[in-house]
Amino acid sequence: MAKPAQIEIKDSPADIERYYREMLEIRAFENRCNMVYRQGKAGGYLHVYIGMEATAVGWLHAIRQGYDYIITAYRDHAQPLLLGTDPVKIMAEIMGRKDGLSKGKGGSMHLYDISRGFFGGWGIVGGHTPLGAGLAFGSKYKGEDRVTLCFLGDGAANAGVFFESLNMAALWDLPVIFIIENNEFAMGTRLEYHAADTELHKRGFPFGMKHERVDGMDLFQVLSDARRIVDYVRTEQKPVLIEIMNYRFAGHGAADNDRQLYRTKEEEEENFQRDPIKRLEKYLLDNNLMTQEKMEAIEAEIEDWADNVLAEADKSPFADPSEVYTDVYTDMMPEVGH
Amino acid sequence: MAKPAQIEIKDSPADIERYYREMLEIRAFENRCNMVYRQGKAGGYLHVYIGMEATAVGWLHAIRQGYDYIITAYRDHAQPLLLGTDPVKIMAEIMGRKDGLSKGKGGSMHLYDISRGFFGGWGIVGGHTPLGAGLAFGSKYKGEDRVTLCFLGDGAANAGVFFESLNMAALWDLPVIFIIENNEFAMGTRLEYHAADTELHKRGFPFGMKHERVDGMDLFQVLSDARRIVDYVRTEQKPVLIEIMNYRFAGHGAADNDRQLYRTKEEEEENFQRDPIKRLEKYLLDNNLMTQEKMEAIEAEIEDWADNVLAEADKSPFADPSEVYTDVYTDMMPEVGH
Amino acid sequence: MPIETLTYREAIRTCIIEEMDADDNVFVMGEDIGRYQGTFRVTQGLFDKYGPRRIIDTPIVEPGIVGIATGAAMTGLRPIVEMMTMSFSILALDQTINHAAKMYYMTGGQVSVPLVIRGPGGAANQLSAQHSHSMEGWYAHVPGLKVVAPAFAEDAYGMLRTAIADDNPVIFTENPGLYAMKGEVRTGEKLSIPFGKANVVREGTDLSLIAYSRMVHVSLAAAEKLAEQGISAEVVDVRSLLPLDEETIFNSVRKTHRAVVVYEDWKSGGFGAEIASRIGEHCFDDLDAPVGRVGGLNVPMPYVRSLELLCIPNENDVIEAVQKLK
Amino acid sequence: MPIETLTYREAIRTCIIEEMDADDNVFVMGEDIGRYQGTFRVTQGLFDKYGPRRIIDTPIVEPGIVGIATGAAMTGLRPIVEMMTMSFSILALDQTINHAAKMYYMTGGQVSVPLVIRGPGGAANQLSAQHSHSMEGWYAHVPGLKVVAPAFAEDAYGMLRTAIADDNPVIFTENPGLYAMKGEVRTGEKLSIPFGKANVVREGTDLSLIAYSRMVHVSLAAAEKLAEQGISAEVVDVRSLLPLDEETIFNSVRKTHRAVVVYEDWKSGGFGAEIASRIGEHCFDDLDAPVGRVGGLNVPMPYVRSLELLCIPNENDVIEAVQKLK
Ligand SMILES: Cc1ncc(C[n+]2csc(CCOP(=O)(O)OP(=O)(O)O)c2C)c(N)n1
Ligand SMILES: Cc1ncc(C[n+]2csc(CCOP(=O)(O)OP(=O)(O)O)c2C)c(N)n1
Ligand SMILES: [Mg+2]
Ligand SMILES: [Mg+2]
Repeated sequence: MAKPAQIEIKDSPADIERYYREMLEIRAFENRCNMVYRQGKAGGYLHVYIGMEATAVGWLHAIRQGYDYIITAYRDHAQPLLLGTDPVKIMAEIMGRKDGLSKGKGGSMHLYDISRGFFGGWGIVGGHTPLGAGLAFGSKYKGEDRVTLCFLGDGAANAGVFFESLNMAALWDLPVIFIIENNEFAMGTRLEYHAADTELHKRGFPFGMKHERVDGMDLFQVLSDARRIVDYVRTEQKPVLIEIMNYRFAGHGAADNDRQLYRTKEEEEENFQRDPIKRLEKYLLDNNLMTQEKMEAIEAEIEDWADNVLAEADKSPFADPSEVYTDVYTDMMPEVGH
Repeated sequence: MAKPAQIEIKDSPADIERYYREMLEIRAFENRCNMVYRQGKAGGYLHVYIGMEATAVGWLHAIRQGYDYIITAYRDHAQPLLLGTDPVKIMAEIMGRKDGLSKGKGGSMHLYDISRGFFGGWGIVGGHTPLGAGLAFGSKYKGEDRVTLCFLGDGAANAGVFFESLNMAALWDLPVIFIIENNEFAMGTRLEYHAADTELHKRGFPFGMKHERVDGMDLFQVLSDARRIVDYVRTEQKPVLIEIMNYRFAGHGAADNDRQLYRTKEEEEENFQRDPIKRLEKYLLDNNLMTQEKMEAIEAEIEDWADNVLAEADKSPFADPSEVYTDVYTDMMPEVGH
Repeated sequence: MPIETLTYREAIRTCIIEEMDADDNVFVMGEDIGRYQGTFRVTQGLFDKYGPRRIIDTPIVEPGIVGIATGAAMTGLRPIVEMMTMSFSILALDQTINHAAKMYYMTGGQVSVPLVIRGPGGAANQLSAQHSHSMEGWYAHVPGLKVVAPAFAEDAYGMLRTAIADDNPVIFTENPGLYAMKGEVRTGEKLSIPFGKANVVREGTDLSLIAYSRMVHVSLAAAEKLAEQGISAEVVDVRSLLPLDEETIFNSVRKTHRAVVVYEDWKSGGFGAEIASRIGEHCFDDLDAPVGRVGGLNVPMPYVRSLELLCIPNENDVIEAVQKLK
Repeated sequence: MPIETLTYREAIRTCIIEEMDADDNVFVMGEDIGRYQGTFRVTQGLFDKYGPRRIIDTPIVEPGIVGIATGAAMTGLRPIVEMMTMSFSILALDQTINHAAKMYYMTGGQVSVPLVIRGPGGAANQLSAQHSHSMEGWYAHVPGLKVVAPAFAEDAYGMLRTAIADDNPVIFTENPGLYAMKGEVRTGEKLSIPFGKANVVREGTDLSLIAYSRMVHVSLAAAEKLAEQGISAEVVDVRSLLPLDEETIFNSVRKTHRAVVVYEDWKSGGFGAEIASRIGEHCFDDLDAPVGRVGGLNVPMPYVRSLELLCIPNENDVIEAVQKLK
């Protein structure tokens, strides 16, 4: 992995401020999610992106937003936030409300904003990876030059259907980037207990696919890698497999309160030092791009924003009971009744 | 792939004659299978091993027969023949008879001789590969030093569950050898239309698994590679992935009469030159190990043997109708009746 | 409308060609469907006609195929996936059900999946236990899917068009025993036969045989023989399992007061149980006898023909069930 | 026999421990069952007790897990596979059905598969469409499998022992809503409860509620409320779907003349249809009303609790169905 120092940063101070704000927004939003979960205002399984913010921010600034396609698993709040989806609709979905993206039918794991090219939001580990290849198949078939980003976890990188997808993507030169977010854990199972070789990017090798392990904690590094790779895929119309190294700061999901079952506090503390937000803040300070005061002001502003998003979402009513039967089919009702 | 000339041959003339006879037996047996299929005495799907004989003969002489485990797909006549299973029972199964290995319930694709460590005989492409890992898991769990050979096709090497099996085998150091029989075709689909990279052995790489492409047409080369690999796996208790190069001389199955849809006669003729039996015959002659007359006598003898096997099998009656309900469970009947 | 005599397989092929000609978004993918012309030759000639962009030979990866087709459908394409046999579609159930079928609901109606999965279901001829599955009953259990099983060439032709036009995932079950059957097909004007309409294919007064796919022909043969015994059997071709045309079925039973449901799938837990149980519930007062069922024997399909034939319902099994009705 | 009060989850765990202590061939594999102690904590403490040889944390590969366990079972081991939720077992259907379930038949009785697949089926609490599947109806359709769904701690304890001792593959369905339920369990003497025996868990005279797994408790609650209305409902706990104890069910219906089958799975095509249709066939003359069914709504499970609760049958749904019986 290249050292951040070697990266030439071309982004304007305004852009960098934007990225910084976005990372803070994700974190603030996710903290609200954990909170509403604890309050019983969200249920089921809910997985936050804390600690992994640079990954989504970097990659989503490397693509043509709204044109390119994105798909991921259930750890899916950050992507629509970055794409400009109304955060109130995201939060409302997580809280199961009528104004949620899916009218409360999907929940935290199943967010979608098709209008912005965000295709979810999937709960079967690895199951969405052929869909990612299929999105790329679709755009290529139509002669478009879209790129598809397909995020998946390190645990998902063992799923059979993922390898089937890699083979087809390479066989048919599909413009898709599979991005393994290696946060070192699949739920409570550490990387080395689930993967025979922990360098997951190698999984591209048997298919003649370009594959790299990259850093996911330094925003500028992510941006630089992502732009290079997206450019390659758009131009060459070939798939790439990326393994991006980060760390899951939180438990697996909001219900996972037993992190010490599978990792020590010391290990966590060590990894918390890699925090991509702290790292960016240090950069901003070191390079006199932002003062401590400005940062604090922005942070406060974003905390307000997040509170506001939550308050707005909380105003939305629950779905109407009649909604239970809609959206099963586009054109008919299912069999009704118990 | 090493050149045959480099191989030091330690097998005695008697052993070599045995291998030669076995290869002829497989071919003669398979020719009878194609014949009974054409005569309507066998049905369904039936896949012969013609052209691939050196692969099974070489590998099955590298293991401890009766102790080590073997599993394969539906191209499964050769393995039990080599293990000493009564050939009449094999042919009877293929003809759906009462005296068949599975009483006629399995047929050509589903041969088993558990008493000799032969675990089938499976029809779902790739589906038996985790069973192969599981056999190795079983022997290792019990502290035995058995080796499991798990044969699969080039087409099967794309199946998701195969990659899942590779990962688990490597993760848990299971003593299994996955042997991809690369005969260049998956039914009517040529290797390069189904595999993004046609060097299939590379699929072991992402799991840190020893992997090699080896020749499958020169018997001595096969024996030498197989012994080396089996020894490694038994000693090191680690899995290996082998890709063995051969060619499917016949159609995919006995019903495939349209080989020209996917390959030319010229290509076939060229590959028929690689015939492992012809190659061994040349070796025997060149090294004065056998005369032309002796070879012809053996061949005639084996043709008789095969005719006899077929005639004996043909004497066996079809399964009794009452058998339809037996063997569904070890200890009860299923719901009876239409 | 011109009427052509086509085999069932030709009827399907004709519809595919017409739809591919009409809409570039329609394409076919599957194993050995292109260069090899399809295991059951349904796609014969299509590769030469359309080339590898639209007739796509895939690796043998059913989960991946259905998944990639589903992803393509999310972008507005209209894939037709051929399953070499429906037996193999068991590998793709997660993709089909958890992804394709549930997507419209989980997205709150944001994106639907205009996907057709078609291929032969049920037993052919000695293909043994792993290749003789009837899958349609499982699919018909799943909200979000539509499931059809035409028994005649024209229905195959007209219902496949409906399937391709449908914005929801459709399971289109054929049967190896139907492909060579000929029938008159009104081609030329893009006949499209709606889902959810059963068909009374033989009128009768004494009892109703309710069947789909190849079992319609078995039921018709049974009805023929029953007629010789002076028993007048009506045969209802269900055609579409989901949506199910209850009214046509119930009307028939209300007329005849007796019903036998005929299906090839394993009897216990097959979709015939659903049909029988709906008849039992809604026609309770009309029934003069318990609703009979004829299904496949509850055993893995044996290889040898003599045992296999025991497992697959035939007209004598149907007649026996009819005779058991009080 | 000592009687202990155990939760359903403890009952399962106790049986696993006793069987692992008795037979080294018994082991457990699954996702996060070891170091993480199991998502539903059924396997809590086992990793510390037995270590990684016998309590095996796996990658998230359901097809591979069932396949490797099946292979291990072919060598004589007796694996218990935990499915984190039965929903995920849909990925492993090919392995479970085409390999484990059909093996004994295809080998002509040469090798059987003493495999237990256990885990929670059905909905928990807002897990949405992909995580709330009831799979037992599909499994109960498959010859070669045995399928059980105990509703009480003691049944779980005694039937799991039977499952582990069984030489055939057994699907052992639990339910997230049952784990914390307590019950008296006769431990200590290796109680083993045979399959294929339903249980009348409440006697009644006016109608029979036929249910399994958590729906037994819903039916009991409904029976309680019905009693207040002067209606005496008998509740039959099916316990074992395959084999199915028809006699206990039919005897109850012959006594009460009315039946409602209650199950959580999607109503249409669920195993309740099979039960209802068998009652309809065999108790035709005894029935005073059509056999009712109460099943889950035919929709992918929605996330929001208010809609989710609409989908899962509750006692009022049962009461409504009872009141609809003439
Ligand atoms: C097929 C399947 N099996 C099991 C689960 C349960 N599960 C949900 S997330 C998860 C861990 C996945 O880890 P990883 O892929 O690394 O993603 P991360 O949560 O770290 O983002 C598991 C086991 C599931 N959702 N789907
Ligand atoms: C899951 C599945 N899909 C499709 C098939 C149909 N089929 C049987 S063999 C075969 C080709 C397999 O080729 P390969 O693995 O190379 O083995 P070979 O026949 O060459 O030995 C196909 C597609 C099947 N049996 N199982
Ligand atoms: Mg992870
Ligand atoms: Mg091959």
